Amino acid sequence: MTTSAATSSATPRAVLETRGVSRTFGVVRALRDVSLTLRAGEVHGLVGENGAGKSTLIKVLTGFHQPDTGALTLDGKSVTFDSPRGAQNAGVCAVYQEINLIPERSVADNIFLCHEPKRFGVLVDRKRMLERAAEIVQRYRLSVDPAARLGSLGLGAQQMVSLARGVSLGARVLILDEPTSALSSAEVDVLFDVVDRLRAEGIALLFVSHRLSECYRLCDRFTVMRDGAVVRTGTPEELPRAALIAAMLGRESSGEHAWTERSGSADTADAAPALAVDRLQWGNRVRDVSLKVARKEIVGLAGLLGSGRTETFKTIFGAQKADAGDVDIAGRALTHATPARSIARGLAFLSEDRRSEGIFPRLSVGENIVASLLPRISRFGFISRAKEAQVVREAIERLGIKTAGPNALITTLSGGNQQKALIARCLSTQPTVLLLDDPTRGIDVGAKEEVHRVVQELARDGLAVVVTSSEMEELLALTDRLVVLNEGATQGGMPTAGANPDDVLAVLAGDANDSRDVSATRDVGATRNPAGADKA
Amino acid sequence: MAINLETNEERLSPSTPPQAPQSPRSPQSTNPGGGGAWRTVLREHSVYFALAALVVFNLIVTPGFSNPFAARSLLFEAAPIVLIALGQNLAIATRGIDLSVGSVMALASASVAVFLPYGIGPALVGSVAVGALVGLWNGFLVAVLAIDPLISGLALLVAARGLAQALLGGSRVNLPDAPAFDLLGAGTVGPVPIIMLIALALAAVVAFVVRRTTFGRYAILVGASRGAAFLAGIPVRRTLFLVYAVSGTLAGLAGLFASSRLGASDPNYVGVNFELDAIAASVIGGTPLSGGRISIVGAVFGVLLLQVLDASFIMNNISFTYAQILKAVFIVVALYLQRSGA
Amino acid sequence: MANVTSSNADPTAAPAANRRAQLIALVQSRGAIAMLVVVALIAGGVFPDFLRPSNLADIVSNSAFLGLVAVGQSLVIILGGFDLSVGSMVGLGTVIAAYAAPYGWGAAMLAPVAAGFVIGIGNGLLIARARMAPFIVTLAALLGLKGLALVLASQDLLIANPGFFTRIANGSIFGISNLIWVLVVVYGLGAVLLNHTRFGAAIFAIGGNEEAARMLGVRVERVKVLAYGLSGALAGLSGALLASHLDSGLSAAGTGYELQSIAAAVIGGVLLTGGVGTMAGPLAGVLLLGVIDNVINQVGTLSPYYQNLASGAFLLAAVIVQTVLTGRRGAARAGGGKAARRSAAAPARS
Amino acid sequence: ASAYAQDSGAQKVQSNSNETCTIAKPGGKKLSDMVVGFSQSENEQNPFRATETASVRAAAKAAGVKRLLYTNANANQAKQVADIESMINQGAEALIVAPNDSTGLQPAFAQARAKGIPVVTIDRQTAGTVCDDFITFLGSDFYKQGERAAKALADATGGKAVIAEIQGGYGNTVESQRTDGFANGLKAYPNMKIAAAQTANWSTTEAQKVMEQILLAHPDVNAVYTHADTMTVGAITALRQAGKLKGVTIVSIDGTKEIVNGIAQGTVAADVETNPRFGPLAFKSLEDYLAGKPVPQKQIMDDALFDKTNAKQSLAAGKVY
Ligand SMILES: Nc1ncnc2c1ncn2[C@@H]1O[C@H](COP(=O)(O)OP(=O)(O)OP(=O)(O)O)[C@@H](O)[C@H]1O
Ligand SMILES: Nc1ncnc2c1ncn2[C@@H]1O[C@H](COP(=O)(O)OP(=O)(O)OP(=O)(O)O)[C@@H](O)[C@H]1O
Ligand SMILES: [Mg+2]
Ligand SMILES: [Mg+2]
Repeated sequence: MTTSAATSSATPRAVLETRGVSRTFGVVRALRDVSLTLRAGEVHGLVGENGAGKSTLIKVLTGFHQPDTGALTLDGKSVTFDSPRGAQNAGVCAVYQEINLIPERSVADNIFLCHEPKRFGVLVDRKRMLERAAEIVQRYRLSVDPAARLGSLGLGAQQMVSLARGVSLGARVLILDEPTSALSSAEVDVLFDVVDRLRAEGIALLFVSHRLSECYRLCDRFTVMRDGAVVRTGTPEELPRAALIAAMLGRESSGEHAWTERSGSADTADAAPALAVDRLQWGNRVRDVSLKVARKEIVGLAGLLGSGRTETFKTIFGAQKADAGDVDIAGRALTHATPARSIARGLAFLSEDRRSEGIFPRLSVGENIVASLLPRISRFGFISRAKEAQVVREAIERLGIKTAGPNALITTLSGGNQQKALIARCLSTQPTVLLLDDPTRGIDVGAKEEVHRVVQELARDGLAVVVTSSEMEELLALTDRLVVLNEGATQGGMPTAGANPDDVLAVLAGDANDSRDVSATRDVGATRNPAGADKA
Repeated sequence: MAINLETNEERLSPSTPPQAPQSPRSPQSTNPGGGGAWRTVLREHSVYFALAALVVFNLIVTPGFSNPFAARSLLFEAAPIVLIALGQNLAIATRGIDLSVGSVMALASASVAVFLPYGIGPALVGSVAVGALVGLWNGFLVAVLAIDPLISGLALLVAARGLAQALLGGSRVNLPDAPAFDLLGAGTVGPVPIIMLIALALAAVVAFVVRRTTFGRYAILVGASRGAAFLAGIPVRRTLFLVYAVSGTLAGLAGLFASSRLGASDPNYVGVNFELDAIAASVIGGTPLSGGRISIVGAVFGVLLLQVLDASFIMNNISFTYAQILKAVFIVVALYLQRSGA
Repeated sequence: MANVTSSNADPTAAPAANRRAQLIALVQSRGAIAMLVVVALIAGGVFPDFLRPSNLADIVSNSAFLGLVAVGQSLVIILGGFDLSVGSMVGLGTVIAAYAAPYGWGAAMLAPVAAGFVIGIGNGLLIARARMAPFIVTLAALLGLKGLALVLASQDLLIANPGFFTRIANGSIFGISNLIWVLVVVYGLGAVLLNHTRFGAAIFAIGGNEEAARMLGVRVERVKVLAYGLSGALAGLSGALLASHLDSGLSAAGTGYELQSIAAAVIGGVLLTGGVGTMAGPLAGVLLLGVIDNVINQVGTLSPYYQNLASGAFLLAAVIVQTVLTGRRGAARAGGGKAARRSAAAPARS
Repeated sequence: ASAYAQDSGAQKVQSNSNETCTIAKPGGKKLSDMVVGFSQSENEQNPFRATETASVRAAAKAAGVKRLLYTNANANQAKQVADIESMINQGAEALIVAPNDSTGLQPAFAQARAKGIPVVTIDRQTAGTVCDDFITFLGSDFYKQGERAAKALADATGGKAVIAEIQGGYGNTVESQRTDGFANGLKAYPNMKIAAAQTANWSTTEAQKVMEQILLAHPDVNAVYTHADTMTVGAITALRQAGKLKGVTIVSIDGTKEIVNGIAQGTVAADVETNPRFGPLAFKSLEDYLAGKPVPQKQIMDDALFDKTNAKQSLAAGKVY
């Protein structure tokens, strides 16, 4: 693993600094007196709980928000960025937490938006743009077609495009806000490779992640934020894992990897499994999926980026109409599935795309939580206020959602708390089968623990759970067994007890080698041997 | 898979960044300072203040405005617009729009004459039913065929008026003297027209439906995020279908009211440009065009505001040309004040 | 739109899905043109006079006024907005041209364009800076500009010294009406602007995702203001040409153009949700509307009420065909059905 | 010339201009082998327009033309130009045009002239060179109508009144001439004052609302002048609802059945006729022209004034429409 080899001796030059930055939104003090220094050739890790103010700080650095007080200096000179454009022109670029690209435009268009190569001074040189995009895409081993519509790519691929853009802009300061949250481990390796190279080129990097192992793998220095303020800074040596977590949470924690081991108490003896999927097909993305989940069992759906996990969930759930195959819930066939019918039959689904398929912006936390439950808390179409309030209150309590109250707008919550509200929505219908697509995406250590606790409790209470995660370790710790998905087809499974990530990758790699998909092979190759992949 | 749907669809409305909601419900959005608080109140209730100010202005300046008949006459004009504003509000809450309402009024008005030979009862019921039919068709286009409501409404706006005119050969047909038409057209309780009472009662029903029923909540959820609503198991299509059907039905009723008031079926002039008034009233009343929120009381007051505005121009004998400019300026300023300071 | 396959793409990757996606994209962008050809051929079969070159030329040249407006309207719709003020702006444009005509043809041409640009900028500022809804801002402008036109010209204004100005719209070069030349040039420039300039890329970006565009460094406000300015200027130009064509300033001219231009854009495959569109599509849409009017005239006996009914029905039919063919239907269910399949069918990774 | 079905409501010409137009070389073409085009300007929502079109259609049949083409510009000037061009493309050899506006038909006239197509303009005057652009104009004098309305109102009120004027749609010559003519007519009567003048866009519905609100602001109004019968209908409804129908004197323009009926019943004082039956005279003018006879450049109609002296007879004789 690459670490801060060249940087420990002399302190490198400071590039971008903030001094005493504060920012409030109404009564929320998102940032208080934050000072931060980004140095050339250094990866600076920014960690903190959900809602600690990381994304807000980044938006201040890139000119999206103006600080209420405090100042920015770039190369020792005081600067103000009045827009992301201004920051971009000064060489400060960001890959934002929520992917912010244009789905209807091509990959190349997205990479070169606002700095397109030109012809005759005014016209965009499309040919050169595509060529250069192809170059960049190849250099960073992104397996995407530069002419493809961005929206046709998976979230992970879009994240990589976002990164490619930052690089192509020739940024001197590159900010990555949870860039890995949508990536599979193979993709993460490619990303880290890129980051290492950029560091070597003397670029100042800011890295935000809730995956502490990644932070330790990559960062030269940490800043820990809590409640909008900087509480600690230091090198990885000065801040070992336990200290870091304590600083983040403001208390001791059981530790990031203290996943409770599963006891393996699945009701496999049951006559009918809680969920049985047989040879499910949908277009060319879900080609042949079969799986069985018993009550009290937690099954992980493992696969590389774009292997069809999301599509599998959506097809089971009836959000898209299956072309072939059967879904049985507790032995009874689920026909003509639609989300409403599936929910009525005891399914619940959490989308990975919180922003466009999860939250109802403009509505309150409470209204968000009860959205799926309305038929059950109403009589003759009239909603019972009392029941609604009770459900919301219990949900907020049970999941520990940090909100000013049930009537606060969902958009004022931090990402992690929004996610918890959505999990609460899934649970509100008292499902028997839970389909969770990357439920811990972008949520902090503490919240993750809580989500795990909740999921495991639910399983203990008799639910069947199918879950994906872009973090292999998490998946192994959380689940009883894995079902491996490759190119839209299930390829058997493996129990998780005692397994480690490399075992899973081996399974994936083996399968991938059989198929003709070169990219999958290459990705896995990259995981195991970055150096070798470089030559490929 | 489209990401960032929410910003993508901010288009109909002020493009507030999603992270900076300016909702009355958000405790964060109220300014902590005491000075800002009353300004926020003023902004959020601007339609009431504006109406009050305009009424006071008219009472002082405009001859004849204090005459109780002035209020009566205003309310007669406003009643049909209140009805179509109700439907419009529902459509807007789902992040849609219903441009067909004015023409549907005309079609309903023509239907009164068409059904008259079968009796007064059939004429009353028939006209509203025709409105409902157009609404159902619009709902079908929007919900099942997924045509953009702006376009389906536009096509119906043109076609429904054509049909109305074709039904009566383009001419206006006088209605016979019948107690039912007299009651609707001239009946009052105190100074308040019966049709206004009916419109207000329906407004109360719609407000209740929006607040307390699943259908109302569905409409708002569908408007707030179509994608999330679908995955949350909300019957998106049924909701959209119903919303436009309700809007059409209310427009049919509005057409009946207008005909009774005129004492005639008039396919040419009933409801002309009323859709625009209804939309403007909704927006002024606090229902943003970007959906996910609704304010029925605000819309009713928005309608009254625009009516009083029109009346103050006519009663002060301000030439139509200048009146139009002033009305435009008024709308822009009213909405600007609602936005700024946030 | 350029759909260049790069060297990176694997030609063997999911060819069937690819073809389907391309087909859909084709229908989206070229469907209106195909529809135009089909309708024209049918009309030609039924009404022998329809296909006369002089008739076709008249249809095109008479479509120029709406056509210019539709260019601006399309830009604004792709950007994610509307411009309801264009119809009134055309009327005001004719009036301004009539006032300016005594100062020469240059003034008569330029003054309406400049006025339209300034008014469009005003709309743009209210929409982009003050963040007001485009629908309401331009609706108010529709009322206000109509009032202004009436104040300036409560009667029809006959252009005092016709001369060269009135020959601009009524003359021809190489036997082709000047109006057709203008139409072709403006659409050509519009296509270049949209597809081959940064401004065009920014318009697509803002319409696709405004927030993202801002974060990616697009000067959202400036682009929006400019786009509305362009829309106003094109409406002004349309008004100037109309004044030249009709020899007069008519405050009522252009009434209804706002909705017709939106209809033309939508028939031409511009998505009302923004971010998607071409220039050729709206042009075909405008011509289609012109053809419909002409066909109704050819029928000759249709009463005007049925004309309304017919054009409403036609608009609907065109949009339904578009929707069904492109499989956009699933969009109502967002995240499910055909819409998702459409994205899945896009070129696979190689 | 009596080949056309005559009815008692047929137009009578009051004054012919002395100047005439004559065809350069009569080609001996007959109406019976010609395609004739009729360009109507506005929607037939108004009885005036409907009667006008019906009259042209009937006269075309009577003249035995090969085919009558018909277009309607829906009040859109640019569309009227396109309409006329499309009729020329369909082989129209003679045109009857009801101009939408007082200007703006130049390009259409130019095309007709280039093809040697004679054009008859009816009801509204429009700019153009007589004999080149069109051979004749048939119609009423709107300014004079306004003056006659003023006089009729003065006669009915004894020269003393507070008047509400309900105007037609703005931006239209008919409206402005009826406004100006009325104002000029009132000059002779110092005690007649216009208290309010508002547009109702030719609409019954709007007229009702406008009248209602004028009455509130000006309770002293005791006379009403409206530019068209369609709007008079709305004004009457408003007056009736306000209980003021008895005390208010109404003068209108057009001569529709409904309003002349009102005169007979005593609700309306007078109605200045605008006769829309242009068909027979228009075809006669074409016929004469083609035959090489001189056609007067202007043929102004002898509009009747309906009042209580002649209302019943006119109704019985079917003079009104
Ligand atoms: N536009 C806004 N309006 C109101 N509150 C806001 C806004 N933006 C952020 N906040 C609040 O500021 C705080 C900091 O949020 P921020 O998004 O910076 O957290 P974060 O550290 O990035 O969290 P996460 O790890 O969940 O992404 C949160 O309480 C959030 O609710
Ligand atoms: N190779 C690809 N070609 C086309 N679309 C793809 C491809 N990979 C991913 N996608 C799109 O990405 C979205 C999510 O992909 P999918 O469900 O296949 O992957 P996943 O295993 O859930 O990956 P992720 O970690 O991104 O969620 C889908 O909408 C899918 O259409
Ligand atoms: Mg964040
Ligand atoms: Mg996924």
